[in-house]
Amino acid sequence: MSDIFDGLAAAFWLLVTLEPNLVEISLRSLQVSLTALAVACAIALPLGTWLAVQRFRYRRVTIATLNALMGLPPVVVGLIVYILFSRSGPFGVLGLLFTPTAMIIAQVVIITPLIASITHQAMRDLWAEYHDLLISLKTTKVQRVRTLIWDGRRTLLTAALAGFGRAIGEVGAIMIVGGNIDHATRVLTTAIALETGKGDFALALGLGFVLIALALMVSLITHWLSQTEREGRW
Amino acid sequence: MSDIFDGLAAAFWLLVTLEPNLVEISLRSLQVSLTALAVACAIALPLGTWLAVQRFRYRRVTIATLNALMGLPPVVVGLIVYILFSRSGPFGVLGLLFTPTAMIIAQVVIITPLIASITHQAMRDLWAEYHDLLISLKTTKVQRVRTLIWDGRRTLLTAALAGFGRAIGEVGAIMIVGGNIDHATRVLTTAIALETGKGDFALALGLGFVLIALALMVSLITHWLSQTEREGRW
Amino acid sequence: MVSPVLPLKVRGVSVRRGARHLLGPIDLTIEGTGLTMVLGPNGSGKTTLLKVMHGLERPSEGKISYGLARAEAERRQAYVFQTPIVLRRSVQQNLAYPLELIGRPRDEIRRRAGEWAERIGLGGALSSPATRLSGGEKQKLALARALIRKPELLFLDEPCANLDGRSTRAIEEMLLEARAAGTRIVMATHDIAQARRLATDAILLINGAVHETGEAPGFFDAPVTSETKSFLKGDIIL
Amino acid sequence: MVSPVLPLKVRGVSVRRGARHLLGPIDLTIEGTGLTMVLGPNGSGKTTLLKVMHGLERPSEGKISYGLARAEAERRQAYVFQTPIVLRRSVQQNLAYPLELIGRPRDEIRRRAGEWAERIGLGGALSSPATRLSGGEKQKLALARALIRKPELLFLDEPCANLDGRSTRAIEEMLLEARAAGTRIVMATHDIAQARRLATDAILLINGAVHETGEAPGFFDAPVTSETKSFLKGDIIL
Amino acid sequence: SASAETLKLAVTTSFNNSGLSDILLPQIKKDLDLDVQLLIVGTGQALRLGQAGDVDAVLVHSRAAEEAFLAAGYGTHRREIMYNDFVLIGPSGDPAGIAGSGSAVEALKKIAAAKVPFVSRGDDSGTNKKELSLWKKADMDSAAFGPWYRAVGAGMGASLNTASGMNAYIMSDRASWLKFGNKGDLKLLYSGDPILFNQYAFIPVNPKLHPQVKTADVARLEDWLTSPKAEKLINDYEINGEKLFVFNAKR
Ligand SMILES: Nc1ncnc2c1ncn2[C@@H]1O[C@H](COP(=O)(O)OP(=O)(O)OP(=O)(O)O)[C@@H](O)[C@H]1O
Ligand SMILES: Nc1ncnc2c1ncn2[C@@H]1O[C@H](COP(=O)(O)OP(=O)(O)OP(=O)(O)O)[C@@H](O)[C@H]1O
Ligand SMILES: [Mg+2]
Ligand SMILES: [Mg+2]
Repeated sequence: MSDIFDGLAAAFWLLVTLEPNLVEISLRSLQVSLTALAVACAIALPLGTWLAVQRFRYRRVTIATLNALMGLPPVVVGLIVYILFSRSGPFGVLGLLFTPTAMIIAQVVIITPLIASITHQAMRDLWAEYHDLLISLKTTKVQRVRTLIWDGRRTLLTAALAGFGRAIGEVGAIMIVGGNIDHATRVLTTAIALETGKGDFALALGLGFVLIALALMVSLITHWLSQTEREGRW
Repeated sequence: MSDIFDGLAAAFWLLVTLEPNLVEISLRSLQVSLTALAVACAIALPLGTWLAVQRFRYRRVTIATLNALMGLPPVVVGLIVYILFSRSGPFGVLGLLFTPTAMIIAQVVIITPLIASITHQAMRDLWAEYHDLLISLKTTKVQRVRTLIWDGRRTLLTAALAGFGRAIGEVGAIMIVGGNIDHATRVLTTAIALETGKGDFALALGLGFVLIALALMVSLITHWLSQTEREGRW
Repeated sequence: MVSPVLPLKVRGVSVRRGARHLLGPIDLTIEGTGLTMVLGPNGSGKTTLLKVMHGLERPSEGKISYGLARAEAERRQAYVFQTPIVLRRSVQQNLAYPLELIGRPRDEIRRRAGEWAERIGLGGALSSPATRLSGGEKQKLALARALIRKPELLFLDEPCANLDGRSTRAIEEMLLEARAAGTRIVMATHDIAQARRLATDAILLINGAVHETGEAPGFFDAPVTSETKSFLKGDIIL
Repeated sequence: MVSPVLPLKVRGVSVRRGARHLLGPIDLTIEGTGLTMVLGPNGSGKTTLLKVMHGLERPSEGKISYGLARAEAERRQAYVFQTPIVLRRSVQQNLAYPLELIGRPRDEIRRRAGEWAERIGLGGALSSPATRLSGGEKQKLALARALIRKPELLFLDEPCANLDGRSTRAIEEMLLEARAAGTRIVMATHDIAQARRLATDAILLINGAVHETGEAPGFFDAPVTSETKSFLKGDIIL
Repeated sequence: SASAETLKLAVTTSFNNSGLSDILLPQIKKDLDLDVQLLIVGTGQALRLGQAGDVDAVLVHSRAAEEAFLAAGYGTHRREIMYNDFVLIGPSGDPAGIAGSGSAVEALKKIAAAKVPFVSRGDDSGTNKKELSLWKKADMDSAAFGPWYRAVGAGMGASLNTASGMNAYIMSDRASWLKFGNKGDLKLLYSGDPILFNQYAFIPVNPKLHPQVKTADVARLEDWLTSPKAEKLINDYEINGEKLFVFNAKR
């Protein structure tokens, strides 16, 4: 129990002294997760919206599959990315293994189905509302997707934050493809795993609280920014 | 690259021969994740819906916090649960550490904010639609929440499946609180992590594919069941 | 037989949203029996006034009070919205919902829902999803759902806007019947002929303010202001 | 000056949803200039017919054809829905939207959106969120948004249901103007007086089937069947 | 550090846990201008990384696996660097009474006889293989043990955490134990049998299979690791006053 208070104390001191190592790995965590989020959103928002808009033969199965992919085990994603980018793998020549880029790729794979699934769900109701109008106005597929994403942007916040949360807290995949190399690919979660392995719970918890504080900050800023312009119903 | 095909082959053989060990850990994975899902839904669906329905002073901050908690790092959750349930912890006497129950508790903590956040987002639009009517009919808070959950049940599918996906693919927390003990707390993800550590990538991938197949099965069954009764708009 | 919910008193009520002044200040009393018709051009604040009186919108200033404590008073009211709100359920379940909320027995609910469905011509559509009904059918459903709890004070926001002649007539009969059974009605409409047929007294709103009020025959046949005159002829200038 | 979109031919069209037969079989031709009024009791299939003609709903049987290839023909049409659909944007952006879709220049869009907002009396509400407008304001907005692309074939589903007398008159003027400029109109309404004022020809739907059609003065003044007679008087028996 | 050459070395958790790397790496950086990036993984995974050419060399402690690795041609040669030892940890009350046993095998036999909880890494790591070989020496089949024998399938740190949580016996390398922060009621109960010695070896990855491997830098690193300077640093490294490693590279 006292470990938890030690952890809070550790988090406090890490933050107060702005321990340079902490700053480095926190920034790397943010950089990796935010980049992965941006890439994943660029794929998942249009994809999820398109799935809400388009009827086709195997639509239900496709959606069920996308939903199932939210359960992609990070370790397996890590392994597959590792195998693909390993020296002896097909993309080995790129030399991306054990770099932040590889970590971003793994995270994109992990969070894209999550963001796309939530997006699909959020866009379904809006599409039901807009359906007749957009069909009547002879919009193209791309215009429909664009209109829905734009008008539903505040609803998509949750999708994006879910993706970010999953990315910033994830450890299984980035441990494998990033390698947790000090000063190169170490991020908050891999550092936490390392300290846990050493039995240094106070430090591990301290880093964990820093991570949670970071996630909270991102969430609050996002909510605050998206609230500045206040049209819509609520 | 060949590892991936070996992995597929391994998955195939594991499934064809119904390797008893595989059956055991798969069932345990399902049991732990589905129980965690049930408990988390029992908390998160009413909570998320209530947040959509209720206006109060710190509502926005509460929602932003809930959204941020989707980023709870599993390792940290695992650590905290470990500390609370360890012999010297406050709940040590229960002797729950290294049992499936502890794993369920950790997973509930991890997936509840995710399910609640998605629920809140999904229920916001429905509440906007029902708001005037339910207020006018003088419904109690509980009746509002119940009505929204019931009428929005198909929208909540995504929330539940996201929670399930997160639970079944999670490894960081259950490794710590479950201990990956053979024939006691080993589940698919911890087995995958183990085989990865051993360098047996084919077996690790094989288990991973089995896990994905399981998630797919659950998703398809859920979609199929929820489609049987087809009212609503779509 | 005046309902104890009355009198409904509106005292110095204004509604502002953001920088816009939508309504007021308004002083009004709804009492006795009868049907008060709220008239006015589009955007004049009819819906806002009805919602404020029903307790759905909070006034920025002023006070609403009833003959009973607020909670009890609100329980005895019902409201039919301008755009019908139907639950994503079957017609039967939509009708049953208000009764379920107050815990009526199952077979009573079934019986009354069935009766009302018949009355609005949806007896054959009991198990259809209500969201798929036609515009007019939805409006009739919403009205029946409001009447099923036998409200003592009923707010109607253009309940016949999408109805055909016969349905309109049927609804008007239902309203007269409800009135006879003791329901006090406050209603907004754009159909001046309907207003004449039903109103016992009328209020004309212009730009959020009460422009003229009066007892029914006088208001329609000998309005005081020239604006009221031209509004009733269908060509008010804002 | 007949639009090349015409003639719109409806041939043997039926609509079924699940076990329900909603419409048809229907044979119709919309051609020339003018305004065809679709009449009928609630649930008789007016909305369904309009949507099928516009290509929004697919007929279960039969065919719809235009004077032009379908894609081109659909581009020259517009539709105003019974329940107005407004985008979750400002009034200005709602009006601009159809023009943005076809890539008109920015300042033209701004100018035309401004003009139309003035015409429907929402010139002062350009930047208000459209979802907060009153019922009648939404309906006017939806109509302006449909007219802004100068459609050659226009479907209107009870466009004046929530409008006050003056707005109704203003809208009717706009429709006459559009007609004069070459827009062919097909419209559903429950307001028989309005139907008389506007229609060049009329269709009476009962239970999803065409009961009677005819040129305007004759249809209203000397209907053939007794059902049509009583419908026009407001008391059809289904 | 931007200008320095980098080199990737896969090491096992136990080596990293010892903290020795924090002493050696900065010195290597200074002497060779070489940034050694450590990948801390299980023995099996370390060898897989070498086999795939994703690291330039490996530093592990599992003789049989290392020889198989060499036999398959994945490495050029095996250079022994140093050893430390394994120790037996258990509850401070020592319910099985293993303290003061005559040998490691005898200690394990006592544990088995008492059927007290024992945590095994169960992950095929060097440590795990050593433990299994000891059971074999004691003529016992670890696969047939009852539920007191817990194969947890995890790294050293995680296994220690589990043992601490269950108050169980466990075999650990000395370094990981000394550095471990969550000891709880656990205590070092037995050590010293030479059979428990734990040899670390350095294996460069075969550049014939993986031309991108930085052979020259690997050779410089190997030279440094076997140099008198490294010898002194390794032999002098202590935690809480206890010596951890014995340098034994042949020059
Ligand atoms: N939340 C709001 N914020 C800003 N303006 C609002 C809001 N709600 C309503 N309005 C405006 O207030 C005015 C009155 O609206 P209200 O709905 O009461 O009109 P109404 O008389 O019912 O009109 P109609 O006959 O068209 O239904 C309208 O101009 C509307 O645009
Ligand atoms: N998808 C559907 N499934 C089943 N029934 C439907 C569906 N859509 C419409 N209906 C039914 O078809 C009938 C015709 O509907 P429609 O909306 O065309 O009527 P309408 O003539 O426009 O009526 P109103 O005057 O009330 O607007 C209605 O009874 C309606 O309940
Ligand atoms: Mg209104
Ligand atoms: Mg209709």
